Amino acid sequence: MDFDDTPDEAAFRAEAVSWLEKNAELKKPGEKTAGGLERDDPDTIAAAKAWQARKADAGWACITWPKEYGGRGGTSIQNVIWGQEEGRYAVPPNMFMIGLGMAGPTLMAHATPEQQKRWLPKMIRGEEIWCQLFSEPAAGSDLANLRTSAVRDGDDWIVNGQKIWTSGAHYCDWGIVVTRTDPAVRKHAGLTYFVVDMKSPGVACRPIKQISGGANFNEVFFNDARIPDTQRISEVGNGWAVAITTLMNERSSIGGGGVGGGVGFRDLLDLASSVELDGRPAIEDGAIQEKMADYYVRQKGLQFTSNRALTALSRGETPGPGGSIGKLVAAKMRQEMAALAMELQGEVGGLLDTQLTADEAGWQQAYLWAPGMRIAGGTDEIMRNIIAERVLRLPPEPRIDKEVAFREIPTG
Amino acid sequence: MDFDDTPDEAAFRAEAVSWLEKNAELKKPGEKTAGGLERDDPDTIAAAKAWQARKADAGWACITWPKEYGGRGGTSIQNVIWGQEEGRYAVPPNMFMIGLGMAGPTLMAHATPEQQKRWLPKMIRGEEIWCQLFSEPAAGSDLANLRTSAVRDGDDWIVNGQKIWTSGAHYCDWGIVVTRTDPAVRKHAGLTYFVVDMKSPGVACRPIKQISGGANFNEVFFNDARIPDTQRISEVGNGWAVAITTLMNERSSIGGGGVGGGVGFRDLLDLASSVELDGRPAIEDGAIQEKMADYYVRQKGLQFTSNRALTALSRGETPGPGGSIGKLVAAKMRQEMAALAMELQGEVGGLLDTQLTADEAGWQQAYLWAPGMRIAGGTDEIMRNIIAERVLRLPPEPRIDKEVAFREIPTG
Amino acid sequence: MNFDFSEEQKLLQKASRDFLEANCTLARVREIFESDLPYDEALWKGAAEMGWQGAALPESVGGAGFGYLELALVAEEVGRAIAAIPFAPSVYLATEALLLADDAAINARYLPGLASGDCIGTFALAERVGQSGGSNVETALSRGKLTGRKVAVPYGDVADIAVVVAKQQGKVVPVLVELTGAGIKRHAVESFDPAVSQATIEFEAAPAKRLGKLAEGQGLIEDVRDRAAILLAFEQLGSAQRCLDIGIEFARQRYAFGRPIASFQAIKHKLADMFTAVELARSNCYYGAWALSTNSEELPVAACLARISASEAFQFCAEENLQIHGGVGFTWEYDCHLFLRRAMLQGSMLGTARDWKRALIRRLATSSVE
Amino acid sequence: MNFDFSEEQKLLQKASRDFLEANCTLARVREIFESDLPYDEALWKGAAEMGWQGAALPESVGGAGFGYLELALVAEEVGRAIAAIPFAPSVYLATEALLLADDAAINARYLPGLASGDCIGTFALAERVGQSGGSNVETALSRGKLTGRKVAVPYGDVADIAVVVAKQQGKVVPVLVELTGAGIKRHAVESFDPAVSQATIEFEAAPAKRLGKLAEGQGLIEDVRDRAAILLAFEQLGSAQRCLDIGIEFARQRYAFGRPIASFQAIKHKLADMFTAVELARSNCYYGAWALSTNSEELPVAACLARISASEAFQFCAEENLQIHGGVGFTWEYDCHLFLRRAMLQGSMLGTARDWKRALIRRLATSSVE
Repeated sequence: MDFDDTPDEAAFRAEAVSWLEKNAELKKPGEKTAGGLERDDPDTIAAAKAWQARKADAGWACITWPKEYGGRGGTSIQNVIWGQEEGRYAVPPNMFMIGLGMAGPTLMAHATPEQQKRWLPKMIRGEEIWCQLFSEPAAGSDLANLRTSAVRDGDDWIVNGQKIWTSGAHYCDWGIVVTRTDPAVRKHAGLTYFVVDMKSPGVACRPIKQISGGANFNEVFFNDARIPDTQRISEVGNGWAVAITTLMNERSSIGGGGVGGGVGFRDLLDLASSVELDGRPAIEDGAIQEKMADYYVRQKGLQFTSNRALTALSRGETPGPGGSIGKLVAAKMRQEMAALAMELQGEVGGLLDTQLTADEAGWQQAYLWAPGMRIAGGTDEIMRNIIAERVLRLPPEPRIDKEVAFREIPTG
Repeated sequence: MDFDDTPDEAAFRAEAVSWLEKNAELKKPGEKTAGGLERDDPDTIAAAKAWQARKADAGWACITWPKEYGGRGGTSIQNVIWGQEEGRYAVPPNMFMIGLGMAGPTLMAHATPEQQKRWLPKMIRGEEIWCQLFSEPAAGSDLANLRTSAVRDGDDWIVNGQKIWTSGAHYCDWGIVVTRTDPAVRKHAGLTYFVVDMKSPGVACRPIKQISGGANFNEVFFNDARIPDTQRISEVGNGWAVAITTLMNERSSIGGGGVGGGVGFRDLLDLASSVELDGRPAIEDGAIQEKMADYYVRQKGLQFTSNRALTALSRGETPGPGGSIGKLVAAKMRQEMAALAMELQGEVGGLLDTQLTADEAGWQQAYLWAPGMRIAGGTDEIMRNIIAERVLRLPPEPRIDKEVAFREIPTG
Repeated sequence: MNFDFSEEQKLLQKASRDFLEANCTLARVREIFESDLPYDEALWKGAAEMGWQGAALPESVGGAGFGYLELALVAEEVGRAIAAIPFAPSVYLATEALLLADDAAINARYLPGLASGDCIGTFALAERVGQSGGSNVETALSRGKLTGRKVAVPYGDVADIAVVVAKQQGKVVPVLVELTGAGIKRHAVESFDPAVSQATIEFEAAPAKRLGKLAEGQGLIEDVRDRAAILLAFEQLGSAQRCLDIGIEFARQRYAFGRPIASFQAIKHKLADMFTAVELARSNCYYGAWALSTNSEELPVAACLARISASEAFQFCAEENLQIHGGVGFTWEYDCHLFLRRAMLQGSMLGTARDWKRALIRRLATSSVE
Repeated sequence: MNFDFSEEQKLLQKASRDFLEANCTLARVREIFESDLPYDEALWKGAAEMGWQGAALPESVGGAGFGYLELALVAEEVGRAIAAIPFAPSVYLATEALLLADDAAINARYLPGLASGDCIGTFALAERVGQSGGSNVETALSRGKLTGRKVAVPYGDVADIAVVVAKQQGKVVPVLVELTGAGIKRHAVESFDPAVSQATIEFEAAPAKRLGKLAEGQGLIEDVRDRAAILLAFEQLGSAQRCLDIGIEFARQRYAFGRPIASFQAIKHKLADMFTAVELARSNCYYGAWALSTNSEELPVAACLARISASEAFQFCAEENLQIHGGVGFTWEYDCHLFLRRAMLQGSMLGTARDWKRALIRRLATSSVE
């Protein structure tokens, strides 16, 4: 038991570092890579595309993709190692995750050779950026409860409806979209999966302002938008199976630096050491010590859980079930930590002013982001369902929406 | 807004005190009334019966019962006041609660005049003691899922099955029992309600040992026991409606002193003041202060919630929904307080020895009772369901056991 | 036993709610929230016409001559509406401070304005990040001049007068300052809840007057904070109840998997827990109102109970109401965050729940309350 | 990355589990629990034949010559079985204390017996109600004689030797005593978990020998406690996992309202939370095992992480497993309380989770661990 690379992993890491050293600059101390959610100006996008092309030329663009599709044919652990090393360099944000991580694997599994040829090479080189169009306002946790309709019209499909929580919709070229093509059959049977040109007529984006004040996501409206049948990925009515392929590839990332506030455990420790509670540094107080210890125990527990998963990857095994607890634990902890940090600031905790607050209001920002973390990618409640049903194999609840026609399902 | 009696209440209280002064001795400081669960030797039972008869002769035996049934025809708040005052006197434990509080009101509502005449007078005078036979091992939270069968045989019913959690079964004279008389109809439709003679052949009691070591409850086995049809209270198949009457009258009491340990908030405060944590009295530690404050806030919150309910009674109104939170909050708090008290004792917390531990192992005993409190009278989970569905009027879950024949319901 | 409000008091509460439902919808709160306006001036004037600012003041100074029980119920409704008005700093804090200090000349001069709402008062406590009061006070009163800096002063940008916690001859005392006078610089700062404006105020030899006697200053401040804590707890209680009500309504109407999400135990048990927190807070708040209205010696303990349970109930209900809403709850457009922000802001005022818990234990040690 | 046990280690764990499933059913634990027997002597001997007591000891003293990773996995299985044997006090505490003190003569004399199980060791820390150690130690060593009283000594009624925390010349030091020698009175006392016997031991000028150097005693004791905490955490982890497994099994088989109670969110989310607690504890325990096996400078921090999360996971899982069982869980006849009692007993040993949290924060201040 150790934390070290195997000889193979060490060799791969050395190769990666060797290339990175020649092609990028190390970050300065404290410098962070902006998440794709945070910077989307044209210059950043151009820089991101250039960096992706450079990686592609050298074979680093998609480590785990098979060689036949332009990937490196590498292992999952190599992909992790690459990410660790690239993360040490000052490189542009990665705006290609949805394409490379979700759309690409789906197309490899389900698209025709012609479709693959059209989209995959440009996806790998970053020439075209992809987004995902699954969520809808009325669906929420009930993902398959989607209403965006697609109706056949000659060689095209006419699409109407609304999607939500699409990141990057305004600068993306292509989107993967699940639509309802038959409301008369049961919920999961009437769906069809397409690729849509985000610049085509009838597709409109509107940013969604979050409670934190920023607008990192979009609503996407389809108003008689046309999708050629040549862009259909699934059989008609078989879209759910294809969507599952996409979702299986979804990373439980809430987006790099996009967790708000950019503050962490050590910042909280510093804050607790610098403010007073009942005449002593707060960190000397038993209640604060216990809270801080709770956070540290959970944080390290998650880190080592992740190490266990990496070990499975390293051994060529499927990671155990521990991974599913990460977001559930981290999101609530983040909310608690931010609330404690605000509390430690006394009345000043109730300000958003960056001059007067600790850490430039980083904790206040973190507190406003935390509710999103508890919801995005599966609410706390859904995550517990997933752990219970998929990991612990507990029986599901009775379902009243599975065997009836979609349009007969109660909607309130 | 005040905590005082109204003039009417004050007059009633004075009358009660006046009688009590003449008929009983005040408790000595620190003396507690044993719960019926705790003492059931013949002498205690005889004393309890004598005291009940004396109260009955003077009109204090059942304050809220109508006069026509031998009650005082008093109000609920008078009943509370009587309880407060009687509680100050050294009187025998009350073993008649199930009769007077549950069986009696049910008989008044559903029994024939002949049945009432047979049972109610002796119930009031304490000449006969009653128990309740509803719970079954396989039923648990799903109370109506009961299997004890009653089959008609001439003028009798032959009963087979097992009941559980019956307090006092071994010294009781009569029991109220719900049986299944028709498993071919739906769950709630095949039940019939009887009064059973606890001394009749085929009725056997066995004490249940709890995790705390004591045995305050019984299992009751019916083995071809016969109940005359004259002791049937409900129409055949209408037992659930009658059972509901009984349950509506159930007090959410886990039985007087039977909560184990006999220790409370002030004892915990004393303990925290007497032991050290990191070189100072534990009570000076922030974490302990916060915990103690949490308990006090909850305890006082429950007390004032109860005061609000009493106010409603005093005004002749139905108490609001707040009462339903009492057991849910108190049981979990009791578990937490006991665990903290054990923790404060360090290694000694892991002993049950009454000499070495604090409060004569009272907290260890309390910790072993607490799980029972979280379960008896409705588990934490059932209490939340009740609050959600009955108080907040939230919609129920889909039920798969309501409309099918009882014998078709899956049982695993 | 008469541990509840009277019919008359409940009618007053009903009238207050009706008034706020007509004049202070969440859409109206959002207007203030999203604008540069420091508070809802029209509502403040309307409240004055209802007699709220002077609810507990005698008619001799223009008050409505009700009492604290009535004021508590108004506070609950103000909280229910999360009204964007300087009710807490002006009525619970500044007015109470003057009443307790009981200086006839000062009261004659300021109470009528406070009662009518023409004068807005506030309370200036914090000077920096961290716990406020005691050794953390540097603002000093010397020869009738106040010098120092206060931060996070609620509605400090629009208030006319402030009760400032300052030091004089090494003692902590409350000091009355006219904020429109000389030696005052103030500017609004970004508030966690933009519906509650907050300001930094710098005093440079600003004319000021100590309230009460020198030796009694600390006690006076503590009394003011205790009394205000109870009234603020009623605001928090009203807000918490509203979060619960909104959460229930949403969970009933929102469907997933073919049924209302309120029918899932994960949601219904969460709502049951929210209800439990609100009910415990309500009961403790009532105790606070009783203690306030009777000036009971139990008031210091009652203030802790009300404040702790109401602060925690509001934060919990605000967080979980948003959680029940799911994705839409995270959007600016929905109102969940208005409550979340108010909960955290009010939780930070006058000491956090954590501070009140420690105070409670200290007070229990010397109290006869069982 | 190789943050897991090896195939060989997992085979050893499997063999340990098989052995315990054959020799230490819950029915067998209950026999000890309900009898006056202080421990399961047959199991103790069987364990010795498996080489467990000497798992981490060199073959030169009769050990199995494995290492701490192997011992940790055995501990997990012992915990899973809630075996009624003095494994923790003898192996994690007494043996570790001797190893750390590294006195050749003492080790030659006692380690073979400890390795073979012929000698049972224990660790005597507490003297009274409250936190143990430091200023609360009155038992004194003077001129090779030990005087004082220790309480709540695990298996103190049957142990052959004890490492006793005592004072010598004002310093806290570990002292080795033969419990069968002169000047010793001991008697069993009622234990919260009757499967783990506990005793009061009185020393009246009992012959004793200090372990290690005078000045290093406190550090030695702390090192022993850290190392034992990690191994004890593995026991707790195994027990917590067992509670989870039993809870799942019961919830799947028990039906209410026509369906398994495991299909209700109230139960399934509870089980998910139990699983989460166990997984976090498992990961932190693995870190502890790594630190122990490499004698890392991170060990003091790792001990805190393992101990805190395993203590809390076990207590939580024991309480909620019983809750899932409902009424039957409250009966003596069901096994839920065996785990509940063990959880509280083990949680009280070597300092509570609360104590370890404070230690963690102190240690982080001077640690380089990120």
